[in-house]
Amino acid sequence: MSDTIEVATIPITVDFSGGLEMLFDNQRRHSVSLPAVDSGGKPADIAFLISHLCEKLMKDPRAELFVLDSHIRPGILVLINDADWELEGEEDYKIQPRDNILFVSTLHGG
Amino acid sequence: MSDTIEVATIPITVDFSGGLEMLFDNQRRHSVSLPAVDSGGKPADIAFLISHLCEKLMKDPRAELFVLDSHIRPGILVLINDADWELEGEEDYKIQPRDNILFVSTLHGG
Amino acid sequence: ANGCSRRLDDDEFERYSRQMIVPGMGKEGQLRLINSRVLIIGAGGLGCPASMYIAGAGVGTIGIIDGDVVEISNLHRQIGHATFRIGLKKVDSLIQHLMGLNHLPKYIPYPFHLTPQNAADIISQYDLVMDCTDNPATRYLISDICVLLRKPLVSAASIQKSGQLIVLNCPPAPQGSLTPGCAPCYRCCFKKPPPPSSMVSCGEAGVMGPVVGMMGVAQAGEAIKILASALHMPPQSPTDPPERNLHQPTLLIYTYDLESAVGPYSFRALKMGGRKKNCFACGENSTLTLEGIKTGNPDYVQFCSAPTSNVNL
Amino acid sequence: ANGCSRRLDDDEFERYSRQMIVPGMGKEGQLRLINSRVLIIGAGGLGCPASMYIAGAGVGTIGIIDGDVVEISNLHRQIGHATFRIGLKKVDSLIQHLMGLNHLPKYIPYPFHLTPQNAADIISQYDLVMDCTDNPATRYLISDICVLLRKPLVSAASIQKSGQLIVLNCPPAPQGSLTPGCAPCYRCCFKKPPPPSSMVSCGEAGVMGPVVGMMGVAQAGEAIKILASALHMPPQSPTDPPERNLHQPTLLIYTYDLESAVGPYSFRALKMGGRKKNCFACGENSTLTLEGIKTGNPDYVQFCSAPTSNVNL
Ligand SMILES: [Zn+2]
Ligand SMILES: [Zn+2]
Repeated sequence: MSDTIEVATIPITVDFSGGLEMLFDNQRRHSVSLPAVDSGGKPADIAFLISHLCEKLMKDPRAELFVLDSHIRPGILVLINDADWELEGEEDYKIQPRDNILFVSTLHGG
Repeated sequence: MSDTIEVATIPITVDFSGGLEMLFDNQRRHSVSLPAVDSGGKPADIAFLISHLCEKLMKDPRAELFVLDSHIRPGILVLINDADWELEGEEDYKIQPRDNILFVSTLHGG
Repeated sequence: ANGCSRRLDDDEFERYSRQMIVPGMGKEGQLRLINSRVLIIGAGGLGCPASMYIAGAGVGTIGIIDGDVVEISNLHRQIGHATFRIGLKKVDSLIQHLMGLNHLPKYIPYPFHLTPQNAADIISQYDLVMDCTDNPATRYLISDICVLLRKPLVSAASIQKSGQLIVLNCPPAPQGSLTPGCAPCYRCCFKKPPPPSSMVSCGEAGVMGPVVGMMGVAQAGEAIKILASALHMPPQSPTDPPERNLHQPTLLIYTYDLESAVGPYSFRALKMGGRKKNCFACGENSTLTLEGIKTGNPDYVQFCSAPTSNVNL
Repeated sequence: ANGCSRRLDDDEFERYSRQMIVPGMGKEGQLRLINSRVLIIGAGGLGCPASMYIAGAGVGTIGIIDGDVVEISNLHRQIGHATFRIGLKKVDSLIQHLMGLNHLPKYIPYPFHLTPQNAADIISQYDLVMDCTDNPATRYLISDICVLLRKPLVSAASIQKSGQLIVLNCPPAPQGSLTPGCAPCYRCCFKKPPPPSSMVSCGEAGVMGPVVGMMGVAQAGEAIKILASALHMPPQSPTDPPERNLHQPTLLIYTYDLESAVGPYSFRALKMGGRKKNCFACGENSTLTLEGIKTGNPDYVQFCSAPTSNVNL
């Protein structure tokens, strides 16, 4: 039983926008099978997703453009199903199957 | 049993755009409970939806701006879940719960 | 147009530097723009902003066709004209503004309307056509000629608080070809015009400036990407990205609401079908020809004025 | 601004007729525009198209602030300038163009940059502010002043192939008020700036003209609807539409792809939260004041240059 739990994954889509796609193989949309629980057995939340993306999906060595001090870096918005993550519990939001998580860099040019 | 079938409805949203909303109380989005079958007992399709909208939802007497000869008038696109209805079987498409049907008038101004 | 036929001079380098450094654009994209010829049909609410960004980006040859003259009631939305140019032909007024913005492109004015008689001769001189017109008869004519001459077409329209945009016939395929993946023409997507009584022009029904402006700028954006990335050419290698949103193009609709801010329904992307087997213009058994069009077959005016009940939208 | 304070004259009637006949606009909306004062901060890639549609629509008083001069590398996207005006202050160059388009508005040039010292005096003269700037320090400054002076803010930004747009602080509520339904400020949505090393300007990173152009035109569209429909005023009656997308505004993001046509992901509407209880500027215990800002508290430059690891996006 514990075996099947450990391999269980949650299918989600992860999008990058506003330049962040450059860190992820220049691809704006990724289908991700996220382990349902983290190494400590806790259900997958956004914090876990972020570390998973850094370890498994990021192609660019400049991780500091995405995370700083193991949190998402200032100037990046996180959207859960197109709503600001502050409406959903931020890093503690529990990922649901078929969620869409969007990371978008805030822009300042004009 | 036939009683319950006759009152069964399909919940859908119907949107109007490009000026057509003027015919429907100036409202662009409507929640519609469509009877699951037409008066002849046939499952509800787009043709049935169109006659239902004309009878029940249209506030404007100018029905000819929406239907001509009991078909949708030329110059109106019908989109089923954001795809052209020609990709879905046109008038014969069987309405599914939570479908979004959009009627949009094609524009020519510039 | 071969993008590598010459070098950029210093003036061009400086003027276009801020778009050349955008990833995916580069010197190659810039040279493709410089070597391209774009025809803008209509110098009104769509054509003004569209032509400014086309000219600014450095498209090398820019034709503009419109028979109208500038009127004061144009100026709330037709931002390439000016009060002191009221009465001038719109093409001359607009080109005067564009020359000030960027004198490097070659501007070709056509101060008259597109007709079945002159359309093929004019359109044949260009690589890409932008439909910025205001009436369905001309829209069907433009599309038919673009099918026959195999020109990509960036089409937009706007009235009151609504706008629409679609890229058609790109990359162009031979008339009648039904190879899978052929892009549709205007008739594939909009088979029949609305009854004339349900149609109104921007002059009659009005239009908000930023609505038609958004669509005009978006048209320029689509044209620039097509030319800079050669999306109108057949894919050069199997490694080309398979999905360019062209074979089943997206119809973008913009709905502007005076009563609420931009929201989830302001922009909608609608998936259209591909080329239609039975399309009158590009389909399998099409009898449409350049000679026919020139001699009045089909009759565009009649096609767009088929009698119907007397309605008024 | 009271929309009914005077009549339209014949010139105005003719010039604005095509937008006055749009349903929901009317003479009342037009008079509200004529009686409105809009400040456009930045006369570059956003400010050029934004100001053209603001001027065309007939906003009565238009202030433009920018300290830069026109350069040749601006002209691919800054379509309100011209080659023969290179070296002029951007505000003078742009107002010259706008005067030609519509001489009826009063144009007020501020040929210098917005600073913590001058911001409140300038912004206090206007009904609505458009943030068309290019750096985060000024963006936070503008928002803070708009909170304190209770001005609605239409904010946009663009770089390379991306654009963003949001309407903030509309209708404005008193600083510290936490009545349900208060609209957020810029800091509520964008709490902290990115580390300076991850930021680049359009000059350094480049931008496609139609991308920044779309955002500028969209900004004008939002400003016009706010002023014409008085969306920045508290609802006048309980019958006012409850949902104006303002209390939890939409962040519109535009993604331009050089490799494919407009598609389902070109525009995305993101739902933001309302006013934040702990917001530094508009929240419950905010200590932000006009006097403080003028005397260097907060320090915007330092806030936007907090040291971080050495990165480069
Ligand atoms: Zn066709
Ligand atoms: Zn705030």
